[in-house]
Amino acid sequence: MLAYILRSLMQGIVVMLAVAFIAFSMFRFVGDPVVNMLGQEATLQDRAELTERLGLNDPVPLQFARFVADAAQGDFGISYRQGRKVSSLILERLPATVELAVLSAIFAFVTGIALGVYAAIRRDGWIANLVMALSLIGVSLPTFLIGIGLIYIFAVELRWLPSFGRGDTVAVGWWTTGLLTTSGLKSLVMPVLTLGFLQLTLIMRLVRSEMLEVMRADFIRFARARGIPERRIEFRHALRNTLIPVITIAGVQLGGVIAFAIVTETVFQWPGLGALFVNAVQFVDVPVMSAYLLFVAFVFVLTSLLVDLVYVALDPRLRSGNPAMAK
Amino acid sequence: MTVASTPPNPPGRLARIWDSDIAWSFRSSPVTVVATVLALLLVAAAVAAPLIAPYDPFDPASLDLSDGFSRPMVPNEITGKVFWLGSDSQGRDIFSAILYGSRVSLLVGAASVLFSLVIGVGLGLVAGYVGGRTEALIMRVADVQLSFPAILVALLVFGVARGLIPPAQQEQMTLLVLVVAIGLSNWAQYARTVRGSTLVEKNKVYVDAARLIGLRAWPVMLKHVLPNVAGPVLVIATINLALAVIEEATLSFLGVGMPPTQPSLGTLIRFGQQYLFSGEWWILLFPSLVLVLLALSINLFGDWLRDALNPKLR
Amino acid sequence: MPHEDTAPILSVRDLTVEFVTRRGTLRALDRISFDVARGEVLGVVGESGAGKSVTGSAIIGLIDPPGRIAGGEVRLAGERIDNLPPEAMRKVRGKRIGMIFQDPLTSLNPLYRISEQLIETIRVHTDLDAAQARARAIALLDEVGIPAPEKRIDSYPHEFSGGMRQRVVIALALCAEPEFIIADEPTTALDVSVQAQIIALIKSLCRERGTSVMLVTHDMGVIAETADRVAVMYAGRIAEIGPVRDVVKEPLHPYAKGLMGAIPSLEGETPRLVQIPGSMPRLSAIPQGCAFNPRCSQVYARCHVERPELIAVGSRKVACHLYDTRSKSGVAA
Amino acid sequence: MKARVFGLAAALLGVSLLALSAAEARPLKWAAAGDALTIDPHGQNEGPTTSLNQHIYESLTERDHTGKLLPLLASSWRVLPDDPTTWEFKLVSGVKFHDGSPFTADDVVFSYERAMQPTSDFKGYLTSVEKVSKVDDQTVRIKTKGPNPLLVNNTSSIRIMSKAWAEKNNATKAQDFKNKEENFAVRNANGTGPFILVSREADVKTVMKRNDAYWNKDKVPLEITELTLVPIKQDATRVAALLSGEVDFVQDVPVQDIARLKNQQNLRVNSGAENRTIFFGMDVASADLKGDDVQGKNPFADKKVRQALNMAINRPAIQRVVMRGESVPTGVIMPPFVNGWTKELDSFPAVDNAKAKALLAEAGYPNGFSVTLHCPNDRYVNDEGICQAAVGMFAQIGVKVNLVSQSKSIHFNLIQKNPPETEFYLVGWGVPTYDSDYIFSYMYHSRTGSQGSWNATGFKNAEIDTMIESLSKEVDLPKRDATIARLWTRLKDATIYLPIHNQSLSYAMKTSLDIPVDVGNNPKLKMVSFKGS
Repeated sequence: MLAYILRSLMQGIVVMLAVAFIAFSMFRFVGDPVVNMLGQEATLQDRAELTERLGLNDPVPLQFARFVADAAQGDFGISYRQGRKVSSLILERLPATVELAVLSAIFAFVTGIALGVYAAIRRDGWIANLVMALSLIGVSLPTFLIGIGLIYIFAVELRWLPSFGRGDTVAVGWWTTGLLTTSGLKSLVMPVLTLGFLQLTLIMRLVRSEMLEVMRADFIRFARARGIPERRIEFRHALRNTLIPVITIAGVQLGGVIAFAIVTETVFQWPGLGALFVNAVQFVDVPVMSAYLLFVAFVFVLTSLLVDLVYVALDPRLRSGNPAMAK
Repeated sequence: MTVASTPPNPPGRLARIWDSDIAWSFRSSPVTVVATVLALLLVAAAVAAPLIAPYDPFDPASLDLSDGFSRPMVPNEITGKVFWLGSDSQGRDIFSAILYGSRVSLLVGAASVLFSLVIGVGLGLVAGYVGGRTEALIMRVADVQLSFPAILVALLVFGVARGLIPPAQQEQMTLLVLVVAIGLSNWAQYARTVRGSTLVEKNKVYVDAARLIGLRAWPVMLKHVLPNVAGPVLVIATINLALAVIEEATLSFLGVGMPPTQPSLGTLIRFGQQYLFSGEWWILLFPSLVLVLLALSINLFGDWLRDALNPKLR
Repeated sequence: MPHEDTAPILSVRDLTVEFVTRRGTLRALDRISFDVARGEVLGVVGESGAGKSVTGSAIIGLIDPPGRIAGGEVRLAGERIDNLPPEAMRKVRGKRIGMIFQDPLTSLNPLYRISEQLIETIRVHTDLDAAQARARAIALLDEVGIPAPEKRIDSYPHEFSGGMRQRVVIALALCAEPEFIIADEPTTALDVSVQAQIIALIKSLCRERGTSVMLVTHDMGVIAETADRVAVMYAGRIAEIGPVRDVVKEPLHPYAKGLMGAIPSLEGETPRLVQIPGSMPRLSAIPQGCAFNPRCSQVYARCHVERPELIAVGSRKVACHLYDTRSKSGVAA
Repeated sequence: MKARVFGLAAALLGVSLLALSAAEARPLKWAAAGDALTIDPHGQNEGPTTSLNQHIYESLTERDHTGKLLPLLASSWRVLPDDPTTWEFKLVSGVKFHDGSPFTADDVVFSYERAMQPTSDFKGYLTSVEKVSKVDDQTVRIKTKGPNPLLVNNTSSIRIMSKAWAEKNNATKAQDFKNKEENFAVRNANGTGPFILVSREADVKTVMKRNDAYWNKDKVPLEITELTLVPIKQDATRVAALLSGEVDFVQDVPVQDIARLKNQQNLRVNSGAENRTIFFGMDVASADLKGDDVQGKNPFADKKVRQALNMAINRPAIQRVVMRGESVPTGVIMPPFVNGWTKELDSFPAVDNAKAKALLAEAGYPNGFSVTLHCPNDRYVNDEGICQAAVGMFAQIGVKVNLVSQSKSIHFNLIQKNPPETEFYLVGWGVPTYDSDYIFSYMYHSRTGSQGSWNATGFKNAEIDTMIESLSKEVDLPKRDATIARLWTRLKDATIYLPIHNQSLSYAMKTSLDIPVDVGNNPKLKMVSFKGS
């Protein structure tokens, strides 16, 4: 089991390095930070000077080595655009994205699993069919359209919910939270719905099909043959077995939540990392962009590690030390 | 007992297809039939756009700025021209733009699906057949790829391409870049499926037998593996087509999609979105509607296909 | 009509199971009738697709849609159970009828400990509290031959070998002391070396408790050694049913004759090794009259027209026009 | 009786107290499309940055919303009669910084020196300055390298910060990107302005409170008690925020939404011209273009081709449809506020496709040619729409244009690279000095040294260069104006750029406000007074 987790960790490090290389190289060669830093009025000489000072003339491997060494210490340099440490920018924006992503994920998971289980159990009921049909519409609706639609209905026409931003936040240490104020909570509603909707539909469909699959398994038949009540079979025997593959895919989907946060945060002007990234792309703010990429990779490594741990907790076959036996 | 439905004469090929389980399950699902007809209509309209569309929205010379912002079915105040679904800020006929736009969207979608299919199936075969480190590497890359959100991958690919292609050629290359960007973000599922199937086939006796008598095992395996994976791959491809169309729209929404002179559905929506409050609702509504209908009908078809090809779920 | 203890524990009459498909209704079971006496082991043999497993599922009420019981009745100790409401039927399952499945590897929920699965089943059917249920579970494991049961009870299924798992499955099937056990190919998935042990275990446990068994298998050898009576099934019908000794030694039905040819005889004298030409028809293409007629070497006109009913011939019953003493001329009985 | 009077007085007092407390809390939420890049007063010379910073930091002079130069921290100024290279500024007395310290000549000297450092983005305004020195606490002298009659025009852009504060917090250098440490002045501010910085989260919001000790409070309304700037990038979201009442004032109103906002009972829309011209630039110098389909020739090098293109642009149609009237078509790359502007220069040719085609044929392109046009899609009002419309118009005369539209960061990069990586591009130019010299030296002077850095056309004319350079040394204003006029006549004839229009601006706000459009697009919110109530 330890070896299993260690292996996941090692893989994580390799992934991080690979992403670091991508982050470094693509932004090294895309766009020219010098022009963006110096503004419109800079002279040619100014530009040459700054290029030299930023080390953009050094050999590329040296630049990469410097990049990795710095990044490992949490030093992503100073934002070209804001003149502030990227690490502190990321920390400042982190709470907004984390609150949005985690709430969306919870919303997607809880609702998705509940609806998926319902659709599987009542697979021929009209509500289940309606839910399935709606879920397909959900899959077919681009995230940004959902966001725009929600703003139009709830912010402009009905004026129930704020159209942008986080509302009032409360600082708890360095963390800022919107969960403790009414306006903060109201501000969360539409972004969370927008961001969670696609994941919800995916998880729901996944749960339904996995559950239908599990419900045909021999051990379910055997449990029935032993007279175990149907409710118990569904929620005790089938659900847990359903959740194992669901958690793998759902863990992967969390990465999707982070990425679609780019779109959601753009639409709702949500002051999170996605918006920071989009703004950074606008201004070719290299340090911020590479830090964001590494952040996404880190989230991936973290979630796959978490998924592995949840696996261990859920599947006894892994705990006894032979991961090969679990499929 | 005998079942009465056996036809008296040996049926023809078409009749046999009509009578097959798949065709029957298709016929008996009205939603699927409607969705498929709709999808086919949209695809046909897109393919035949130059024949159907009253204007060529890609020809800038045909645009007259004075036609701008005509309401649907209402003659333009200045030029008196009537546009069925209205016109946009450039005087572009929305109906024609949608036809041509879905053509672009579908082209990008289909080409990127083909691209990821070829890569995915190829890598899956190699992984399953060669095994060892190659397999571990390929599958690991696939894992990472699967967990890296498609939009982000596509943005990155797009960014890299933008940096590598000289600005003068960028417009012509945009379509290709989009195809690669979206294609590269979706190959892993194919690889996984094909690898699984290849592993199963690899251990079958005939592969060993073929090797023993000195035949190359590859072609033999291909003959067995490909039919086995055809079903799941088709399902993934269908659903990915819908995904790719949406992805292209999202990229265009973020401003890195098709150029405004050759708008895809996503680009049209990006334009239309500016007019959300200004009263020119048709610029946003119609392209959005077509995009959603297109994705939905393809999804419905894919959904049915998955269930139909997976007898366990029937 | 009152039933005494001497009445059969299970009585099946004209049981018909149909599957509705788009190509019409397929009959998986076509009016089968048989009894199982208390304490008796009834073997059910036949090729795959003959309806053996469907019979078991129909009795315990676990026919999955689109299948359904289309006719006939099933009585357990005289009480009709085929038309019970779902909740009542659930209480019959496990409590009065137990079932053992083919593959012990997949019959157990891999995510729960043996103890959890046993205690759950015991508590569903009895008023025992958790501790009592656990004690009973340990006792049961001991009975089915799991060594050190108080330790192993908290193991997960994957920590057992196949044979051991099947013992756990047997314990699970027996844990509410059912009167009747359906064992659906209980040894097919097991190593040859443990097959005999498992069969012996089932037999001894049931004998001790006076539990009746319906043993479904395609292995005539197992039947010959274990069963009291045997039913030979073909294409959803019973071809022949009777005491195992008679049927094995001297089968009457042409199909049974062919089937018995497949039993390796210990004595070495194998007078007939009959190969039956052809294969069992698909359910969608069962011929009119006797279902076996296309493969039967003794077929005659009546076989194509009229379905043979089970008729008593000595100690057994056989569904073949050859044994209809009243008429060979094609006149319906 | 006495009691009644007392009661009345108490009631009156109560009412006035109420009015006072109502006046006390007057927050204003101000939405703009982009955020300030920094609050370092010398960090970034960029529109949105100036819009914010001018509320915290003040300059010696200021411009009102019409662009008129007014005294601010300097009460008066003059060129020394005996020395045309030295300007003298008299400072207002009794001014205090937000931290309570007094404003003196030392702060002015320090701030100008800071703005002249290499890391400052404002050194371009002060290239002619040789030395800034203190005469006494209320007097400062600026010595220029040669006579610079227009120096005072540049002083409205140089904001003054506290010397003591900057030294104490190690912020004596303007924003420095090489530095691994954050500059204190990037997140903190201490100016003399009407508003005091409370908190700032870049791209999220910046909160300021009223400076109740503002030195100039008797001359301006200064009614806003709390000023919050929220950047909202998406057009729809920004408009939605105003419609739903979450913000009070939107600085960047998308042209398509003006009509709807005007129809709202509770909203007011003010429109006016901005000090910014939008135009196309072309590579007129290269021997061959990479992005065209003509081998071995550069069609743009031929003036006839440029004239043909100029003739094909239907400026009124762009104004009416793309800009919905929110622009003024122009024939010169200079807004009317700028010294040197004339009506004649502003005239543009009528659309004449036949003549344009004839010109093309004369130049040797009877069937036209194809080129690539680069366009920003997030910088100017409907920039992408303008490009698209132009593509259609050029197509009418047979010039096939491939349009590449992208974010301003990439777009400006193409223009500023040396050599430029674009051969045909859209750009907009504002003139903060209100003088033609600013346009000449950035847009027409050849790329040498600090000159011509935005001239990506390759246009190079030694005679013109000399004339441009002479402007900054010419003390005789009428003579200088004559040079400007001569320059414009020649340059307009050369048709190096294709002017489209001067951009208009619209501000939308709640009806309780009436904020006039600022030509520099730097609304002065200290001037806001609430109506009604």
